Amino acid sequence: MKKLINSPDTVITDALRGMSAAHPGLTVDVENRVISRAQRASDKVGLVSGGGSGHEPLHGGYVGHGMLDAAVPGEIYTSPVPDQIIAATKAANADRGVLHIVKNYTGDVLNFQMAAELAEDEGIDVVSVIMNDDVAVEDSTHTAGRRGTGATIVAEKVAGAAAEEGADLETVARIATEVNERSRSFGIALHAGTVPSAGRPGFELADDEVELGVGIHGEPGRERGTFGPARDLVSYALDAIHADLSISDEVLLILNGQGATPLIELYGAFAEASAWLGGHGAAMVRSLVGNYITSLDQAGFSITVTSLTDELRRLWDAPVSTPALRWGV
Amino acid sequence: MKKLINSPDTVITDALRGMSAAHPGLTVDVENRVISRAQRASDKVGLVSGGGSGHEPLHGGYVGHGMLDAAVPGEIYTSPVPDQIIAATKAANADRGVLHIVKNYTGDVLNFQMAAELAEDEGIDVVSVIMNDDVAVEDSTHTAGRRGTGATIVAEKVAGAAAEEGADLETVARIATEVNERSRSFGIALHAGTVPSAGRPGFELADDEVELGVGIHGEPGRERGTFGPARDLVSYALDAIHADLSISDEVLLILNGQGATPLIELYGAFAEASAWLGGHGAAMVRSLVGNYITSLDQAGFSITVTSLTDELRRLWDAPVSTPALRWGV
Amino acid sequence: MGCTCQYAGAAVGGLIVNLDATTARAWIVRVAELIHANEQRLTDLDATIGDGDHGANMQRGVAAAVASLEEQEPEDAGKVLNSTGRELISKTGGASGPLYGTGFRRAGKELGDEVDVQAVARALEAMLRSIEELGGATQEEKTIVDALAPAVAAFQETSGQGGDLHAAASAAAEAAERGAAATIPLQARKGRASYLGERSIGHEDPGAASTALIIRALADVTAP
Amino acid sequence: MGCTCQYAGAAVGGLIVNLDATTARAWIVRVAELIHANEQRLTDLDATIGDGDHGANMQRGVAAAVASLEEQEPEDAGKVLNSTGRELISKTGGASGPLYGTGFRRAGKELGDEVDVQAVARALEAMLRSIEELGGATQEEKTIVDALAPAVAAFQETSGQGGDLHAAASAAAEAAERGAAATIPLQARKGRASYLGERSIGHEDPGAASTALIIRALADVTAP
Ligand SMILES: Nc1ncnc2c1ncn2[C@@H]1O[C@H](COP(=O)(O)OP(=O)(O)O)[C@@H](O)[C@H]1O
Ligand SMILES: Nc1ncnc2c1ncn2[C@@H]1O[C@H](COP(=O)(O)OP(=O)(O)O)[C@@H](O)[C@H]1O
Ligand SMILES: [Mg+2]
Ligand SMILES: [Mg+2]
Ligand SMILES: [Mg+2]
Ligand SMILES: [Mg+2]
Repeated sequence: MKKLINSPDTVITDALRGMSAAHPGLTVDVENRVISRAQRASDKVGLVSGGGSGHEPLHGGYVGHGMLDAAVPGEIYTSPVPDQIIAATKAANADRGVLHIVKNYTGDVLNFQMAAELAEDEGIDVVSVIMNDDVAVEDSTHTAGRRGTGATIVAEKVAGAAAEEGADLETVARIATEVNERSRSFGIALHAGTVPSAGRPGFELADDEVELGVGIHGEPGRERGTFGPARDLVSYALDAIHADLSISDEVLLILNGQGATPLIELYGAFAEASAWLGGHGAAMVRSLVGNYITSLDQAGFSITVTSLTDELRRLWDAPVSTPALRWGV
Repeated sequence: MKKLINSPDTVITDALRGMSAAHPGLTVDVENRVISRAQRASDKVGLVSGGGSGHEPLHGGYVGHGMLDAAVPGEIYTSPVPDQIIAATKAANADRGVLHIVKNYTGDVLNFQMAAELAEDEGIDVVSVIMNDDVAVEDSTHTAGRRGTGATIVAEKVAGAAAEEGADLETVARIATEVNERSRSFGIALHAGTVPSAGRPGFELADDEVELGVGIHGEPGRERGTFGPARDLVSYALDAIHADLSISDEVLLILNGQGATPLIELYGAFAEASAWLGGHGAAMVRSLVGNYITSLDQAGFSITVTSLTDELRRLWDAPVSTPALRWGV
Repeated sequence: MGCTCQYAGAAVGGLIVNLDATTARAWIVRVAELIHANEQRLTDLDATIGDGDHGANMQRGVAAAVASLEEQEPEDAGKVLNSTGRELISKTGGASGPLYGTGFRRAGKELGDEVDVQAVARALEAMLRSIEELGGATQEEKTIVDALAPAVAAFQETSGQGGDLHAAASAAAEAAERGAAATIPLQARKGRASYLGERSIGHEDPGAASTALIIRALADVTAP
Repeated sequence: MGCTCQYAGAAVGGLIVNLDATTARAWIVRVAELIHANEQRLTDLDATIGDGDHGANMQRGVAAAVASLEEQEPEDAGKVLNSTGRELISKTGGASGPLYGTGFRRAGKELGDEVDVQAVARALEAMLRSIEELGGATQEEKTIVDALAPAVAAFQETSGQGGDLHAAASAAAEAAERGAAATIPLQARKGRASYLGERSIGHEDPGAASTALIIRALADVTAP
């Protein structure tokens, strides 16, 4: 394994030192692993998110005006611990309550739940919204439920904008919940990523295989499929999303890279996705193309579709200034 | 080879269709391969750049207010042809002259030169600035000269800002030249990228090898080196830059990914680069971390250092609104 | 009472009859040893049906728990378990951290400053109940519960029939190990492994395996 | 004159003595055939010391040149070469496009509506000079020039000694092929291959190889 790291043990710390050096707009507590705004916001609902590392720019790259107040990175692919989450919650707290945006993985859910209870004990109002947009996994009592993936970015952006406008905790939580309900995602991997401490790819795919419905930690999806042209892979993903979310009217499309897929390929896949949407009567009025929620150096892509309302669209357009998303300011 | 493409023949066209669909602020002539601003600028010097594809977001991602007026993508790793460049020059022309920002590769230089001559014949003033910031290659009569790499982004940004302010062609060209003189770059590859039509990696590196001084087309650099911690690789790159550019005072640092290196690793390398600069008495006052000039799915990084003047720093900070760089608007 | 209790577990003719602070500490230290020795195995099990971090998670958590015990020297077994739980929650991460952490905290709370085998039985039951409550898992869903539930039952049965701490713990450890092995044919319905659906069948659950180590550690440190 | 010239190259007893429009077109068509047949070889040569696109570049360029000739039917050889040059510039890309394109344009300009072997000698010399001027390369820098310069010299020498078009072209083709082979031991000092420094030694230059094909094509279509 050749990786641009000092050692598997220092990957997170080194990256946090880098974020600290690169972004004067952020305060990075390297030791306690909390990334927060250098300019603490006042008189607004605080937004906190976090999860395992390896998905950069998620979540630290989304801390800043119009989006998160603080983020907590866990170990690679491992949920953060309550101590971090409590510290972030305190950093985000401006006495209007704090929203936890949590991706639906047992570890994340439980650790955020512990932290929320402890924060409540300290007098901070906390509401949690659990994101579960990944249609690859059946949402049934037989599983831990659908996983949280790309819609998290949309929830962080849109709920962040609402908070910035002065909405109260209930409203901000309602909006994040609405994003979750109106969004679906699906990912396909071409090559597995390598967790530094493991030192080898998380799974093996033959030369003609892809993992259909892969999770953001390289978890298996629905099935191994046959590799094919971008057009077919994109259609497969959108069909899966469409089966669960009526796509019509105005949508936001995120064509996301998993980390090692070059932008030129993502644009090509985006062209197919946008054509698919056009063919299904949807108007793609907003979009992102690039690496927004990654899986280390995994090759592949994921698609997130959010069916917009006027309110969601307005909040998506609101100014945002973070390392990874910036417009209007 | 598994790539997220329809076929090796359609990679560029598909990506251009995607860019067109993703960015309403751009006009993309897919057939003639010219990316220009949807809102044509008036009464300013026009800026055109281009080169082989495979380096995305360079150059198409830098078209927009405050940066380029038009960009021309060639085939993968192959310079664009004069017809494209002339069309882009016309699209960029607002009767104040047009600057060509050209990376120093024989093919790019010659094709831009042909186009400039033909554009001049049609009454458009063209000045070309040749970027050659890559210290990996000796600048001697024994080679085609130093290659143009990461400093191109800085030149496009800074000269673009000057043009937006109303500077004349001579001034805009002078500023781009100054960026070139004050910038140096060096790249190190961990794994080669794969040109789709070739179907296999451009070169082979053993498990303990890196290519020191690799070019943006996977060209060999100074030597094969031994793989080591990020700290050592970053020092090697900065030492090479430092040997050719006195680094002191205020600098802009770009820690660039070659396409397949995850952001978490780039941040870790950034931490080392920023520490190195601090240790050499330089103040890193501006920076970028991420994929800005890539080599398809090559793993590795490059570092660009620009020694800033007050003017360059002011122009770097000026508003920019392009798919890949955006601030202040 | 505090004082007597604290040393009540000292070996009587080499026999440890109570879970005093010293024995509780020894238990946690032994857990750390067993986790350390089995870190790779837990990681491999998790790599097969999860995300391959269970060994590292547990190692991080128990190392922190031991370090904290060295600093604090809690005065009774309840406080030892409580401290351990807090550290596991703080440092483990993943699903297992809150589950085991909450389990140890609730066990510690239940135990308080009591030390006899009946109190330990109630403490282990509290551990089980809190983990079930927090994780929402029932038996046969291929989780920690599949090792812990039979362990608690065996402990209760043995102690109810007059078995001493070591006898009960040994029966519990064997039951936990059988329970962990019995997860192999199960399909996971909770945690990451559930994403695999039927592909989770045929592999031992890493959390059940670590539970077996935790209970085995109690049997080890109570051995005469 | 235009009319006589246009058909002056028609075979006299099977012999092609002049470079009329038909023969010039045949030349370019033959270049396209040879490039097509050698595309992989050119690509492989370029992959070894360049960026592996020379085959694709040339293929794209000459295909466009042939397509354009089919559409336009230029009336004399000069215009055929000029049109070819323009298409090569427009469509080839890379270093080779402007170099060959400019070379053919200047050759066409030099040729005008002349057709005899002396005029062709001057046209080939103009091609060489313009490529040298644009690329700034001299001989032994491992480029197109290393095949083209000896080819032009051989053509001039043979035609100066009274050789006809085919004899001169054949001598030129052999010289070009020798010149291309002679690039093997050279270190590149121009173009991408120069980045390799000493590592460029031991491999044939792709541009010199394609030059040899271009001149060989002329010999082929003038063969009796
Ligand atoms: N809901 C649950 N209830 C009980 N145990 C669970 C539950 N979810 C997961 N587990 C246990 O956690 C183990 C995985 O722990 P670990 O790998 O540390 O966390 P993560 O799954 O977050 O990576 C599983 O093997 C399983 O035994
Ligand atoms: N300055 C130059 N003068 C003459 N020929 C050159 C020069 N630079 C490059 N070449 C020729 O061009 C060939 C490479 O062409 P090609 O692969 O099509 O373009 P690129 O190098 O831009 O990829 C080289 O093999 C060499 O013969
Ligand atoms: Mg985990
Ligand atoms: Mg090329
Ligand atoms: Mg795990
Ligand atoms: Mg080439």
